[in-house]
Amino acid sequence: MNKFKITSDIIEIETNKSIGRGKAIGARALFEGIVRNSNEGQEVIKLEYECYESLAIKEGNLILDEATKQYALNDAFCVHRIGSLEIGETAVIVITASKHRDEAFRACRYIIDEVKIRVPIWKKEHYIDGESGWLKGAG
Amino acid sequence: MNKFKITSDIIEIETNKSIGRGKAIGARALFEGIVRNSNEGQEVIKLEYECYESLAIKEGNLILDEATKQYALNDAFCVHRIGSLEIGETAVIVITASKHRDEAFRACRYIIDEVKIRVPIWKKEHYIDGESGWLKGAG
Amino acid sequence: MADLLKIQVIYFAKIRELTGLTQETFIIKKGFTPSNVLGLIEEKHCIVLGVNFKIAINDEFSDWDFELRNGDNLVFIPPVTGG
Amino acid sequence: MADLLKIQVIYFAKIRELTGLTQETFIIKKGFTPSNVLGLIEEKHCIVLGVNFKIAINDEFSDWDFELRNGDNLVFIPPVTGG
Repeated sequence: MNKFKITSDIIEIETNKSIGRGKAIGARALFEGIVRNSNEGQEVIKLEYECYESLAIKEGNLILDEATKQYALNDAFCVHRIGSLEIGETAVIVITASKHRDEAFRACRYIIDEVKIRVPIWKKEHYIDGESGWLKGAG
Repeated sequence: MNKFKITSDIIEIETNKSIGRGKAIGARALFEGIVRNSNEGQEVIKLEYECYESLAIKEGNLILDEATKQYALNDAFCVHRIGSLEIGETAVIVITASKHRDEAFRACRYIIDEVKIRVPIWKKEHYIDGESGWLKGAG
Repeated sequence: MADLLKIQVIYFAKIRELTGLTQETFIIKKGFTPSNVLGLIEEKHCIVLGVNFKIAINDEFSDWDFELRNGDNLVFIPPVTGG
Repeated sequence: MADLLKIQVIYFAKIRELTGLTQETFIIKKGFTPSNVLGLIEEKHCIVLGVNFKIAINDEFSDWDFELRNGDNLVFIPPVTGG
């Protein structure tokens, strides 16, 4: 079951609407990370994401499995975009589905938090002044 | 700004995809409450929602305003369906948008939690044995 | 007539089913509160409703001891179960 | 040749830009660790990379003091910034 995906295509919520369907599901939480126009005071014009794909998929699926067990989820899914992204485009989507809302919310948060510190994907920002830089990350 | 809506139509995520768009937005959280096939051990075949609409809209918008201030949101939205719903159909959607994910998640949770205790909407469950009942609620 | 008031009570959910009505007009004495009106409803329809309600008057949350005025719209709000 | 090993190093993000390469082959001595290889890279490309990396060997997280084997694929993973 490979629920963690890497894509260079535009991510649309619609294409993922079949995730988390099932008669026992009462709650679905969805998180979208979006490219915004500023970071730490600098005006961003676009972003590039680069990925160590084989390990990213392995680690991403591990995170989804952890969340599924920990929060008794019916379904969990994550897709991360790579390549060049414009302001307003979706970089990552997480979807969780469970019987009750508490689990769906907490699992969704767990997944995006872990993805952001464990999955080998790197962001390079391009600024309005022509400069660009790889972000430093929390590490 | 009337961002809290009551509808008797099927709720589709797609029809609400314009919510929470804006160049400064970096995170969008979405919650869906869905009709599931069981509650407290009884098999549910459908649900009916009834609503005191004028007060529901007033109270719903108050909750969205509270969340917007408290979590510095760029956008907040909620739609609740009424009438007869089948298993698997969406009863309520909450969408929040903000600069960072922490605010979007916390606000989304705040809104659905408050809607479920403050907005005058009532759920009647129809069970497989032909019985039905108004749920008692937390009060 | 000076100390008689006409109010409208609107019924939802379980109360609507118990009374069999969506709304009902009551002529009440000046000084009557929602608490008094609930007593009238229980008496008239031979039902027991309890006190597990919030009160709304003219689409605003209000109190059990609010003194009703002529033309007021009164709603007894059962514990909500939306979402 | 018995105590020489051939390994592949794959570069991402900032290291890729600093070396100007997506991957590079190194012939190393038996007993060499990722830590030793990082030293070779810094020397060869005249760059300073620091130690703020995680290590992956053959697509598994590993350690700085892991003893490399012939044919291993080694990645120095900068702090991730996805999402």
